[in-house]
Amino acid sequence: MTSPVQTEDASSSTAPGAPDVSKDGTQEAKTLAGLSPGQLMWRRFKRDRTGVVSAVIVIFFFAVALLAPVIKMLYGKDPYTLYGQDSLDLLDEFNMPTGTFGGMSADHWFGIEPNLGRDVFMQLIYGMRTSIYTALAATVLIVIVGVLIGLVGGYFGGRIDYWLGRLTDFLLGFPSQLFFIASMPVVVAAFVRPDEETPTALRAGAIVAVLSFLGWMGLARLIRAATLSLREREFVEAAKIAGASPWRIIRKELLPNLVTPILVQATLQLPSTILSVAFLSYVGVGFVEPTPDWGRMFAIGADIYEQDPAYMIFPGVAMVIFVVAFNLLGDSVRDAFDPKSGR
Amino acid sequence: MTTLTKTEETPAPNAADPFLSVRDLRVHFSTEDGVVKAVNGLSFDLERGKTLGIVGESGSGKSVTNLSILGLHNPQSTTVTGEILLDGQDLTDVSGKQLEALRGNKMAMIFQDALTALSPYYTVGRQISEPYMKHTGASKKEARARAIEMLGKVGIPDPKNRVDDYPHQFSGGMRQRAMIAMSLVCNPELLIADEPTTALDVTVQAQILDLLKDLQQEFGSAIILITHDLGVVANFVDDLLVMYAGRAVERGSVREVLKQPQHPYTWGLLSSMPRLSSDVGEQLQPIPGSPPSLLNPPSGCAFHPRCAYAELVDGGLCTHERPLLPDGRGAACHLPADRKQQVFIEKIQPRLG
Amino acid sequence: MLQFLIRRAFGAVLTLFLISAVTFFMFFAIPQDPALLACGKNCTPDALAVIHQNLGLDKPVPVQFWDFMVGVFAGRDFAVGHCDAPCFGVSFATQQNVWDTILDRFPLTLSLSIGGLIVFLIVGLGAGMIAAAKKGTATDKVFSSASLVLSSLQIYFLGPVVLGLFVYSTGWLDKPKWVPISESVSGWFMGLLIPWLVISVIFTANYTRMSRSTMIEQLQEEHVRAARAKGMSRSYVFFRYAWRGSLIPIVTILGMDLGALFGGAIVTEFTFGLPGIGRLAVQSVQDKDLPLTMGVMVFSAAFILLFNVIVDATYALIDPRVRLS
Amino acid sequence: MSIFGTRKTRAVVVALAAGSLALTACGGNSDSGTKDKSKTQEDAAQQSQAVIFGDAAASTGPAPEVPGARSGGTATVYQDSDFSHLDPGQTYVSDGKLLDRLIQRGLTQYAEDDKGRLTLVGDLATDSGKTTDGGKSWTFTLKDGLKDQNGNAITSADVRHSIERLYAPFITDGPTYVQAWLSGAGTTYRKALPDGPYKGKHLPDSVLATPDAKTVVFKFKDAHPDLPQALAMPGYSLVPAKTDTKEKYDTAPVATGPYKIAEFKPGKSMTLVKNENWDPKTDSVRHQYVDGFNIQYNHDDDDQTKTILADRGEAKNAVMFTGQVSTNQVRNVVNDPEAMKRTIQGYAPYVWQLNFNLDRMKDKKVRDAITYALPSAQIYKLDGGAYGGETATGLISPTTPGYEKDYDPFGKLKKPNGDVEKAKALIKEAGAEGQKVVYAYGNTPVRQQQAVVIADRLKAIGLDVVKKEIDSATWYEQVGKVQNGLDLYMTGWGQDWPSASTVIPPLYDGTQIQDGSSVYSHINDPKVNSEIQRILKISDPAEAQKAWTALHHDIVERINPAAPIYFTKVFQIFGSNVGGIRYSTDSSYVDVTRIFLKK
Repeated sequence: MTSPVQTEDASSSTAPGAPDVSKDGTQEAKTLAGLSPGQLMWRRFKRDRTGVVSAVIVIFFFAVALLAPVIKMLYGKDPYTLYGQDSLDLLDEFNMPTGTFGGMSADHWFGIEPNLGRDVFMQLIYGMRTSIYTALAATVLIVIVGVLIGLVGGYFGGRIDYWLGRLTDFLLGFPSQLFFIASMPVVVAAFVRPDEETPTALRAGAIVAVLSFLGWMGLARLIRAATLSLREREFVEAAKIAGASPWRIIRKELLPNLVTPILVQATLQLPSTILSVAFLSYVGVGFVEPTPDWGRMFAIGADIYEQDPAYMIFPGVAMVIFVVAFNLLGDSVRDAFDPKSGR
Repeated sequence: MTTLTKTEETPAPNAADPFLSVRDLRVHFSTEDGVVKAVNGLSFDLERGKTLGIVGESGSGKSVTNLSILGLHNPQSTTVTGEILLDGQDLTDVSGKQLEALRGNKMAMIFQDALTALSPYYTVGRQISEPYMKHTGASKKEARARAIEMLGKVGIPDPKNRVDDYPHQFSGGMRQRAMIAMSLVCNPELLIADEPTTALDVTVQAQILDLLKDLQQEFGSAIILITHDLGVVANFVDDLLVMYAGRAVERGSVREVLKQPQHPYTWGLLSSMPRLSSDVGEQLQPIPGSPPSLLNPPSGCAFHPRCAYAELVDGGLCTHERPLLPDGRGAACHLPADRKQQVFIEKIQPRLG
Repeated sequence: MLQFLIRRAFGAVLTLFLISAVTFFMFFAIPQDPALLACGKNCTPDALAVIHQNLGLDKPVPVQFWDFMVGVFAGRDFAVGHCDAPCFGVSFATQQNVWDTILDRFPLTLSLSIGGLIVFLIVGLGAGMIAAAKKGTATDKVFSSASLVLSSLQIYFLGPVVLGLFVYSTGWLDKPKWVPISESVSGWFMGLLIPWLVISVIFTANYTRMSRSTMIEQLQEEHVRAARAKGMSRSYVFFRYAWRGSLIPIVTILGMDLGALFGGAIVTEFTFGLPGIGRLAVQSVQDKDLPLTMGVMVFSAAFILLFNVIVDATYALIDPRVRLS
Repeated sequence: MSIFGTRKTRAVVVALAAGSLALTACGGNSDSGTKDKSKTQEDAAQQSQAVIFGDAAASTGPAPEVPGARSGGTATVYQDSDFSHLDPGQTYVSDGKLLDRLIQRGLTQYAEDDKGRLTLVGDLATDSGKTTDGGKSWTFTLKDGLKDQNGNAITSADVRHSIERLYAPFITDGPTYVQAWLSGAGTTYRKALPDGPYKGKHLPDSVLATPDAKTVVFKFKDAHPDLPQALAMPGYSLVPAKTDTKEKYDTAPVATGPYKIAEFKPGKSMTLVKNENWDPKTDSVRHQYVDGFNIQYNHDDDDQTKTILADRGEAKNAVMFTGQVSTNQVRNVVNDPEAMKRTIQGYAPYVWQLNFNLDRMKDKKVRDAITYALPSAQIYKLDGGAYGGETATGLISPTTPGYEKDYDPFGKLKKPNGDVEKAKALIKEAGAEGQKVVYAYGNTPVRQQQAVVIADRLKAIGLDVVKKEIDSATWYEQVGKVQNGLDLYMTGWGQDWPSASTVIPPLYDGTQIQDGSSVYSHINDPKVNSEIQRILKISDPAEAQKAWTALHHDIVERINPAAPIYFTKVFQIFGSNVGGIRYSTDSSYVDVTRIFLKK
């Protein structure tokens, strides 16, 4: 879309093509003018190639997590059967996978897990499924709590804001990793009768509860700062004068304006929550056998890295790709929403 | 360093030449959405000791012009063409170092809001003495004394103590005065004031303008005043330039343009201003539509989509041929002189009062 | 300024007290009896009762907390001997004084944190500023993409890979181990070389990305343009005006990172088998060893709060608006 | 080395049963072609001979010279974690036993020949103890010239003090055999001397008498032929009365053996140096070849094996105490013939069994079905591979006298991976399809993986399995409760001294059932209980051994309270410069009393 440079002397002999220039010119202008901010952002995001590529990768990972049962059907193996134990040629006498690079073969694409001999490809797929679902739930909870407390603190100010601020500082003072490890057994025990087996869903619930309990403070602070500046703006004053109730103002006036920081923060929060879920399992308080888990693959892999590096390469590479794609997506989303910062 | 393309040899400077002359200035920004032609062929002159007012809606290219004079645009995304002669020296092809030596020394700029233009991390005194030390090689002590002197000159009470205060400790007006002191510390010959008083209330506004007037008398510097407030322009500037969509559409002495405007856009501007003399009930007449997109400015006369008199021009000339701005007094409009005069007398003059 | 710091310090101490109270009472929410650990194998009920009595677990919890607090400020007597303030009691498992055990493990965590800090600050911030100065050029693209990929690596993945490359397969370096600096500086240095390398790679990436974006933001500020308009040189403006502005967000994140690092880099210590505060902490929590858990929790929380106060003080140093408010 | 490394070894040290503990994680190869280099069955036969009671001659020093030995040099020892206790009274676990052999002495100790045959000889005592009334009363006389590290003479008062201090409340972890025999079973013995000897009170002469400075007489209500073997335990080593610092003794014990503690940095290192006051002529077993031991902590199995395999620098003089060749390194060691020369192997005394909670699992058919179904080979492979264990056939370990190699009631040797069809048939017979069973396991990676294999197999034979994870730090205390609400749980038990009397009574004597007791299966069979009391009174070891074997058959076949899974094995490697390394049947690790450095 380049408009001919109209120099001083060229004006008198405008080329016959002028009319269409103006025609698509105006048409172009109209489309630009008619777009709502959301569409404008979508147009700008669409043009950002890296953003689109990373979005595709992220969606691919979510799809894999969602369609895990379908993949299981097609692939024919499942993450629970102990293939290595049943047929004796898959594991050697030291319980390490036989064959090349961790036992990769036609029917076991990513090879065999040492010791128990489960299928690594299915372990990774279901491991991602567990980690992504748990992290998604935790992130949603973190965003809800963070936005709520940030908004209430920022909008009402005064004593409420002071005490919410003190609560945030207090929780920020906690060594979060240590707290996770200490609180997991407490939370799990609280829900379960002694002789009952802890259902995985409940353990996931415990993890989500623990992660979000110490996860919302960063977002709350961000939202509080944004609310403080928004509160002074005229249109909020106007709404107040028009007799709107505080909750209506928060919902109708403030929230729509906070969509940008919330969305940007959420896209950055998810990968870090996934890494926290992986950390919990790595430290041994997360998901237990036989639930497939991304973090635990690293814990086991690190131990036997010397004998069977393959077992760690697949989850590791998958994690790097996933986190890089997410970070890129987060950056592009931020650029699309508030271009001022520019890349 | 700005990527400048030189158009022709610089003429030898002679007494008759204006102190500052801008010839066919174009400033194009390449952005993701396309090339923004912020300034699209602008020419004007400014004599020493004179004040030129530039008025126009926001987005008409006023500030961009002056930033390009100082060469402050980001070279990667900006292309500046045309000629800027300052006291005979073409700023478009001087090296970065030379330009730096000129900025703050021979030419200086006053920004709109001193709160954002002054760094919050350093004292006012230090920010004033910095350029002075650089350009005149003065010692810290001398520069500090100079800063105190300047603060006093711009009317800040008890400058000896205030020199070590931070910008956020000044009131709006005082901050603006401090910034003016900062710009004038090396007695610049050209002073560009980019809407210096917009952020201030009316009473302080008048004081600042008088201050600029006095300083002009004292140092004989040329001032470019950028504003969208015609009231400020009326009794401060000598000549007036009306800009629209990156080009000048009307030029002339302030009395001529305000009293005898020739361009429909200037008419619109003047008639959308409340008059003391007109009675309260009278409706103000805003200019319909909104400023054109600089991504793809309208063809022909950029004002034609919003101009109520475009039909009076026969043959639809306005829509596909750009009217030229003659030198000296004049307006870039296809309306024939007689019809223009007639419309002016019937419709515009009564409202000007 | 001083009054500001005193208020902050007082807030931090209060928070520390609250944290230790919450940890203490949460500990008793754990379903099993902490005395079980020290009870050994044939732990008959009356043997258990004896241990309860030895460890003071038979008293009501608030009283125990009171004794604990008295111990922290004034020292306390135990069967194994007097432990002077700040006394966090005696570990259920090893009967050793908790404070001495923590202090004994702290030099490792300290060296790990300081070493990592120096590298990732200099390299991280430096790379970020270069990338910001050369925005849009090839260097910027290379720096940004490299820092993006590296920052998504995790220690428990990068660690074994680096170990595999440098230790197991090629044998250039031997396995990281802790040699106190008093014994041999070269041993100390070589022992921690790989953990430093891994930590700094990941942190450097984060700080490069952050300093680049904050610098770009600052370079677009109005007062930076005004400074250029005054004729100040590009580098003068870059360092004096833009860099100082970009420090504030960086200092905030640095405060949090250091708080966490000094409290024990749990994953790093486990990946490299280094006996620092991190492993001690996880061990104590899993063994339900109340005094050791309390000691470690308060110790790391103290660092987090200390760095919070330092961050606030640095704000005031950088930005006069904060100092004089 | 992930987090589980330390947890695993430490948990095993703390968690395993009353008997002396061994770490299990050593690997090995098995049926895949290469000859099984692991210890074969007939070596076990050596270990399970009845113990001979040595006479005065066998007890007088100096100990026979080790061929090729020379003195001098300092041995290096890599240990994973601190010794949990240094006070002998609190020492029960195996790494304590090795240290005890170096720095402490008791009334009796074991001498061992090259083939591993054990003879009980006098240590501080002139002989292995004299009894005139079939084991109801025992008399020990002290040798001459016995001094502790400070040079104070050792008298019968010190021996009395060492026994009486075990009644004090601060002693919680040590063995309780002698106290229970002297003053009442369970923990009732503490009432006899609530504050120990510290308040001047002593046990009455009718129980423990010291007629003169050299003799000590033990008097029991009923016969205890095993007293001399019990006194050889580290728990009953001598603690001189004058220098007993009660609770603080746990960090600074007084040495009486060939070495003493020069420096101890908790969690970091410990150095042992020669104890000049130890007289070789008074000791018929120990040697004092090396000048000292430099013990360094925080080296897990993986780290130890790699360092010793590399054999560089101080690792040339490296000795493993309770460290093992780590599972990941077994392949590197086994395939390196030069390294195999510097290794030792042997049976650890542990039997891993899956206990049935007889209060809840009343149907024997279901129990038998599970015993048939268990894939023993797969289970022990997860806990150290082929070198880590061997399929178990009965509940008696190969190291315990009375073990029979070919006694295999459930056909485990023929089907190491379990007999699913037979099990399914039995379950159908019992009409127990879909019966809910609660299987408990510790939250360490090895136990979690074993839980997956066991649960998988129990589902295969038609049972509805509920898996219950329990914190491994306090596993035995929670499983030890009578009302533990669980059906199946794995425990490991090892003998205290080579006699079935330390295996069958503690595990299967119904009269001892209470919270914290080791009768995990809650078996309470009157015939078994009375038989145990009868055999305990048989003084002749050989006759007693035959009786224990018969009782073992009866328990396994008639009641089947626990399904045997695997025996554990030990596989250690040493520096190339270390001489005199030999597997010790007594400690089931290297025999530390005969270590010397070649160069």
